[in-house]
Amino acid sequence: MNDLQAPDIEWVALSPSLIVFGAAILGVLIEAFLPRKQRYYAEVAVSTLALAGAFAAVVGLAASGHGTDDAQVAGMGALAVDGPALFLQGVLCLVGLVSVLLFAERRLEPALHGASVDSFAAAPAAVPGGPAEREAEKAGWTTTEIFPLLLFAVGGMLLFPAANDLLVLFIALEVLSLPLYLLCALARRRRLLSQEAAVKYFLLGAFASAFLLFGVALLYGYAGTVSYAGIADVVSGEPGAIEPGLAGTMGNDALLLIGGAMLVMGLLFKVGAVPFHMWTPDVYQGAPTPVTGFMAAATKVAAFGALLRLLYVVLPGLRWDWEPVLWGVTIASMVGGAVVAITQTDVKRLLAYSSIAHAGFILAGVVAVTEDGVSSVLFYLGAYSFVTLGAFAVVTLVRDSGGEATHLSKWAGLGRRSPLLASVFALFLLAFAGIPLTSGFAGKFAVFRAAADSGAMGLVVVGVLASAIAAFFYIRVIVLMFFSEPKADGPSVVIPSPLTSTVVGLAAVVTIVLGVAPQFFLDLAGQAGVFVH
Amino acid sequence: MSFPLLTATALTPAVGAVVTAAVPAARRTAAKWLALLFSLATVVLAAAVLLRFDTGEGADRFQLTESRAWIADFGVRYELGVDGIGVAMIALTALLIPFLIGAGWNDADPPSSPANGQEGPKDDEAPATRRWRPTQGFFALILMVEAMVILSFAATDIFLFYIFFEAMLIPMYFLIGGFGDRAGEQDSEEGQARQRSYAAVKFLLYNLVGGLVMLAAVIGLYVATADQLPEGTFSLQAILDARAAGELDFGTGTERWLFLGFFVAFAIKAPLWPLHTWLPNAMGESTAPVAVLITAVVDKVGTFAMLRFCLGLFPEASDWATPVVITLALVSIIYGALLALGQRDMKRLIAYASISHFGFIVLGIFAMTSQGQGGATLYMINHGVATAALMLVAGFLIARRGSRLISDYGGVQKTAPVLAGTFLIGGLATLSLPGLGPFVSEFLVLVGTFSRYKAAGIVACAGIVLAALYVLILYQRTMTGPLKPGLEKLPDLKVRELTVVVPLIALLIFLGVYPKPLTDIVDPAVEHTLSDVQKTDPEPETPAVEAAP
Amino acid sequence: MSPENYLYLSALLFTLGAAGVLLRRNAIVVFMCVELMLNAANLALVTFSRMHGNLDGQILAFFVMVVAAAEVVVGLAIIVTVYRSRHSASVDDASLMKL
Amino acid sequence: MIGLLVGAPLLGAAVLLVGGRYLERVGHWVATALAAVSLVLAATLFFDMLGRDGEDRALHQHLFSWIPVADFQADVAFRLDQLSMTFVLLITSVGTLIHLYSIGYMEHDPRRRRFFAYLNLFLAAMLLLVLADNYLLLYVGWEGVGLASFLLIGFWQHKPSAATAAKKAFVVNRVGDVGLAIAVMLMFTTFGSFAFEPVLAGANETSEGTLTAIGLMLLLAACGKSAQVPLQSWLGDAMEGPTPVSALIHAATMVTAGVYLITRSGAIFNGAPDAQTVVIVVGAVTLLFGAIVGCAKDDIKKALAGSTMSQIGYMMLATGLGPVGYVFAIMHLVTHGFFKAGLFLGAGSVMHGMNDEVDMRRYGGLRKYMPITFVTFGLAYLAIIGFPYLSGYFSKDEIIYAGFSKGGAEGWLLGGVMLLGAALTAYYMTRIMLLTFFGEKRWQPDAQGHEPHPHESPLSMTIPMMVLAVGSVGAGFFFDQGETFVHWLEPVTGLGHGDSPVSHGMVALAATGVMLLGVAGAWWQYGRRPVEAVAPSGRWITRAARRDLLQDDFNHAVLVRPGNYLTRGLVYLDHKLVDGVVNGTAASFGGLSGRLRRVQNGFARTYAVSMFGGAAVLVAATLLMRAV
Repeated sequence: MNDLQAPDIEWVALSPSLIVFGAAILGVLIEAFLPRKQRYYAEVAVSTLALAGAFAAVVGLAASGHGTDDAQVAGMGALAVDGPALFLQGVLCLVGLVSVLLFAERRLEPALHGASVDSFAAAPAAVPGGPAEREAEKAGWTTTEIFPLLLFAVGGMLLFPAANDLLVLFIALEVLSLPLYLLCALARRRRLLSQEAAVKYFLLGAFASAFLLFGVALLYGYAGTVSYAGIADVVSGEPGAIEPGLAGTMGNDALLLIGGAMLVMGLLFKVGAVPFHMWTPDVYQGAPTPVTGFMAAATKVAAFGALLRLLYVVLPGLRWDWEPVLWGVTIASMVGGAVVAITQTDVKRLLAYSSIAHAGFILAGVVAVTEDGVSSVLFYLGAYSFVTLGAFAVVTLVRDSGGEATHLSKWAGLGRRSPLLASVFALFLLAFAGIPLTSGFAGKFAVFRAAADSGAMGLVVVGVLASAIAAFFYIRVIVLMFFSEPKADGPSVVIPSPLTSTVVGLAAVVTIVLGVAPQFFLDLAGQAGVFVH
Repeated sequence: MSFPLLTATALTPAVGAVVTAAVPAARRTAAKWLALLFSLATVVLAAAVLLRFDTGEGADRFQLTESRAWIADFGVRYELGVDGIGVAMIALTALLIPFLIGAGWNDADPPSSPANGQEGPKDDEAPATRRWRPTQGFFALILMVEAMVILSFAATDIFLFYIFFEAMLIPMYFLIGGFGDRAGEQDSEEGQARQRSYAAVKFLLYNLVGGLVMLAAVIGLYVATADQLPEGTFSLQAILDARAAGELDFGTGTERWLFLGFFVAFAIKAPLWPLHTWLPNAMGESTAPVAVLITAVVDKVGTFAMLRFCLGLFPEASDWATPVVITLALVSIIYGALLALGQRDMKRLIAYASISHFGFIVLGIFAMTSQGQGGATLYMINHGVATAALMLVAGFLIARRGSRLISDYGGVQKTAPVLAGTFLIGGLATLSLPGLGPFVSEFLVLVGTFSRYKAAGIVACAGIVLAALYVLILYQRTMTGPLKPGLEKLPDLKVRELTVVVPLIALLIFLGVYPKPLTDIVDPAVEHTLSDVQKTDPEPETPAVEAAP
Repeated sequence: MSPENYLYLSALLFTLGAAGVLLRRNAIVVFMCVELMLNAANLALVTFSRMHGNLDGQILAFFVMVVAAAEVVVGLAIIVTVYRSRHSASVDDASLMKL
Repeated sequence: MIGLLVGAPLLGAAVLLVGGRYLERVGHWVATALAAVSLVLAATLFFDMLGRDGEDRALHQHLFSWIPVADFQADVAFRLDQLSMTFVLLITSVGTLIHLYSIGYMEHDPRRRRFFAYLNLFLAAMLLLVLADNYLLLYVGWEGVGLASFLLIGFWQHKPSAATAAKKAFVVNRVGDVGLAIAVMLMFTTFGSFAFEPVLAGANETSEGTLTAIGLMLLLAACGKSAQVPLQSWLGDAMEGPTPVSALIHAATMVTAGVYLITRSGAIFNGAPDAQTVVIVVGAVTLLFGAIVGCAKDDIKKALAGSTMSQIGYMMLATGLGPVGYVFAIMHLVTHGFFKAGLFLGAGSVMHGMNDEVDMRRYGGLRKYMPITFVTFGLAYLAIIGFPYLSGYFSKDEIIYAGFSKGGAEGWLLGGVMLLGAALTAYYMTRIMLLTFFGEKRWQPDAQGHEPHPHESPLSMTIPMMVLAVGSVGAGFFFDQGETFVHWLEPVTGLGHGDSPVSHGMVALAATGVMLLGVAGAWWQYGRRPVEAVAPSGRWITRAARRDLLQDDFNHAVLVRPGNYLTRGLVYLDHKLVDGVVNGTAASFGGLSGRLRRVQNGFARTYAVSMFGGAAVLVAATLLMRAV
């Protein structure tokens, strides 16, 4: 009966996620104890500081070389603190930070009963249009819980790409998903859609994570351990050599393959790759736009991080097994997303499909199992997330009596009404389309080059054609905004508070800078290209 | 490092674009003058480039070179440099823009403004569109295009070239889609807007597809170089040297694929049959200056790039593709001319004529003789000026009558003799009459082609006759005969218009009578290109005894 | 009796759950089916843990239960709200967003 | 010096065109003065040339290097030898006279300034053509005169017929020009140069095939410019232009450029008998063609145009004969220049007096009203029909003689043809004479009811006519004296002596005989009895001849109509096929998108199915990968 020794945990190395989770809990406490009036400010302050702090921590870690030379595995092998992890965590912190600004925006909605309100339901639990809701609105309640939820989600996302064993992978997945499910249901306008989105997202998400979990189980069954390193050893090496005792029960390739496939499927779902993409359009459309922006940007980053680690650390030995499959998924996503997007009529759905296509492009970088591949994906994710945030931020600004005017036909002639905003949005669209001098192009080039370098020229060609198709619908929106006469009853662009303006401005700047002078960030991503084992 | 002249030349219009765009809505005229000012400044700088360029024996191939690190990770450097061809093209670009600005002086005024009495959003509903500043936008975009075109002429780094080759589509696209000449066959504003945006989208998609195909090839090129050289590079000079040193050899298959990737992009831009259909729409729907910008400046990047990149990078593949390319070029020549004959719309007619002329240019390039390629280069210049003259005058005419249909005109020379005269000269230049610039280049192209491919040369000659036909028919139907109703009050050219057209005509005559300065600049570059593709001019059958003068 | 059988059972349960998700309309039931799949996974984990003779699997199982609980909270919350506003828990009714 | 020759009229053209309104008053005088200047220059150069003896009379002037690209070296350089001197004199003298004439003729035309500008432009181009030292520069002049003739034919642009004629002339000429262009290219590829000296010197070292090719191409060019079959169709319509233009360009100078070209390229043709044969055939055919057309036309100018074609046919034929014929071709060219110009000016003067009536059947008995015109016209008439000891007599008989001297059957054939031509010439010229100046007056009030009042033209018009009349009378005699002309040209063209089966005298006799026959025939038909004012329908041959022997119908049926169909077809294809493919692709993607879209049917369970299926595929595929 030996006393169990306390696990030794590198608090510093884990500081980013710890800070965020701490702040999240603090946020919950605030909800519990502070009077309504002060919650908003308190929450905003806490989340901003937390995310900023987390970012600082990430930078600190990276500066102290954790990203490159002394990358390590922390928390008893549970979490990796290495280049990719830190890079993505940095991106995620920034995305979270920016999203906080979007969440906190309170000037878009017309003031209710003298109280300025945000784009989240006053009483999410209440029946839409019911007495309870009216009560809540009269009382000027607002759902400040969104901030802790956001923080929890970010926390989960910070863990996701760092997860170094299957347990943490699964936990992180759930921690990031559950808050998102809730956030989806909180729209102030069009609540039915919002709730529907939540239901769909939740059920399908749960379904997917069940698959992932079963995959975890099978892998565990295969390797007898849940740590990536352990599994990798078994995959690459001769099981008996590692643990003679378990030689009998280990190394059953069927388990490995099936388990691996299910695991990958769970991640592809989060990424939104064909054929696991179908939730994306509906959820993107139904969720409150700030949340959509956050999801679209952050979830992709986190999920791709996890996928990269899984494929590069655990399954490189199986490359020849999963590569063809991923090729299929990649092509399906690029082409499918682009083609279906052509006929979309709703901005948010359009962006959803475009995100599917982009998932495909990023996958093209993933399948190139090279260091270049990793860094190109990292860069792409960084670039893409900001363009996405910016785009959705713009969407929140174009409103008419019924709230956001997301139907494309209403965007006709926007370029005449407010050239500046339209130009910025056009910039984002061009970035999506991968026009040179925008971040989108740099990313696309990096990814495709990595793919070509690893001999996947075919993928590049398909990708190029797909982006040609994709270009078509981005252009369509631009045509609509600039070349068609503005409608008399068209939507108007509300002048937002500095919060949203900052977001849009920032996104635009990042888009340009990453397009014109990406070298610095490419270096960053380049240094961050190595996974710790 | 000396003063970065090329960068300055390209940057001036870019800055001009920003400044012009920033001018408040009310200050339309100020914006115009600013744009003109900047374009003139660019002309000065381009002239400086021309002067600084050394055509002497043993001068470097690429001069005024600049080289800065840019995106090391992609193996991309900010490398500029010009050979004779580049200099000539930059000069042409810089020179044309002020005329285009002058010609388009009022084209982009918002419909409500008195400049042109079209109906449109009135001032009472202005709040909705208060910040809409078409004029500023128009000139800013033109300058932006100029900047990018100049950069793509000066870029000696393939990736850098690609960037601007691709990026210039965007401002072009807005120019085409945003500003029509309000004279479409549809009488309704909406109908025209629809046609315009159709043309714009067509233009963009065509060129984007080409560009993306090229992107694949560019990536492929990088990979190929990365395989064989210490690290992958996009530097034209580096690749040329490497191949000269025998360190680099793509291998037949790869080289051909890469060549195709590049060539398709350029053939779409050029445009070469059967990838031409975007041009008539684009030129037909856009205002005359923009149409000129497309055909005289932007499209030249395509042919220029064939000359510099296709031949420079992939000599064997170029040689391999020559028969096909020449066939396509011939088809373009004849086909374009025949379709020009069949047009009812003035600007579309000129567009098809341009297609025919681009056929000549490509023909000259792939004839692989000094005359052919020198001629092709001259052709780019001359065609630029000639089309400018013809199209701009046509634009003035259209602006007066508000219709592009040839059938709406007739007997114009009675009311507007000067307009008719300039139009005729533009036309004669287009049919390359001796004494005007285009003749020199066209004949050189023909000789160059003929001396290697007799049959091709003879077929191309058919283009000469057809050119005479479509130009003269156009002139006869519009300018001569009894006066058509609605033209009685047609005013003759105004001073502004004259100041635009006359210098162009003077230039045409000068280029026709004394092209030597130009050929002196171009020749060395052509010789370099020929040595890239390891070709020499065919020897004459029986070299004549040089008779004493 | 060999532990493999438990694996077969868990596979069976998983499939049942999946089938349920695909076939049943009522959101609650669908959700229960998901839970069933999770538990199938648990069973597999425990079985493997037994086979391998280490505890990782069992620990994982515990975590899964916790997560499942959390999921229930969130899930029911959402489903109930939807039920309130639509007076129906059918998944198919929630199909306003399509195409 | 030589440069100035071209420069003076060019300057005039430029000044008049640019100067605009301010020159309306003096414009025509400026132009005429400048034409005169170049005449004076030409004269001085001429006498300077006479000062030197035969061989080193040729002058060269290198102005500047024009298009230097590698081996392709085109210079702007002039060459003034006896041949070009002859032309220069002809052009400048006739040109100046016609400038003078036009002052009166165009007096009332509002756009007179521009007319004179174009005339000057023409002079410049024509002089450039004959002075050029290489074929490319010649080509410039070649197309330059084409442009000038285009502008002048279409001078009365408001008349659609004029505009059409102008366009037709230019386009048909373009076809010929292509020939010249190809010839130049061939020269470049063969000799590596296209300057006269190297090419002509190198000719005898080159294969006959090449020479034949070059020769035929040059002939094509000549046919275009000189309105020879098959490219003759434009000349008749060209008469839409003001009459001085017809006189200068379409009678005296430009149309003879073809003859100049072939004579200049003698060395090439000498080496290519086949080409020569073709030249002869073309000449012979055109000779008859023009004559027949000339017999049937009632439009005085068109009749004369036909005659021009026919006369140039003579010259062509002569050049085809090689050294034997060159000299006489040129000689006939010069004499023809005088009398044909005279005839046209006369016709112009007649029209001037008759409210621009051109139908000879509306003339009649004009000798009483415009005596000077009658006399000058008459002299020119006698000259052209080859009345003994007038210029036509010498030049034409020499050609006929040369034809006979081809020897053998061919010789007889050619001689016969040319004699027949001579008879026809006499016939149609007499016809014109009779219809115009003899018989009763047949004119009626025109549509506006203006009764024409025939009157003699002003001095500015009659003086040139008189001068030309003198030329037409005296030139031949002067040239023939001691074979002045032959010796003058010999150094350039060379001279050959064929052995003719018939003697000079016999030829002269025969020629005179057939001439009288022709005159008699014409008198028989038009002199004895009054002529009806409206043409009788006539026999099929007449009708065909009136329609220029159906040449236009032919061109229309064979070239124009199919061309139109082709263009229309292509326009359709371009839209439907080439463009259709593109739009089709776009559309198909749209359709595909629409179909795929339906999968997204909003039912969560469908999504689940797709996920499940995806997972299944994923697993299956991975296993499969391992299996294979």
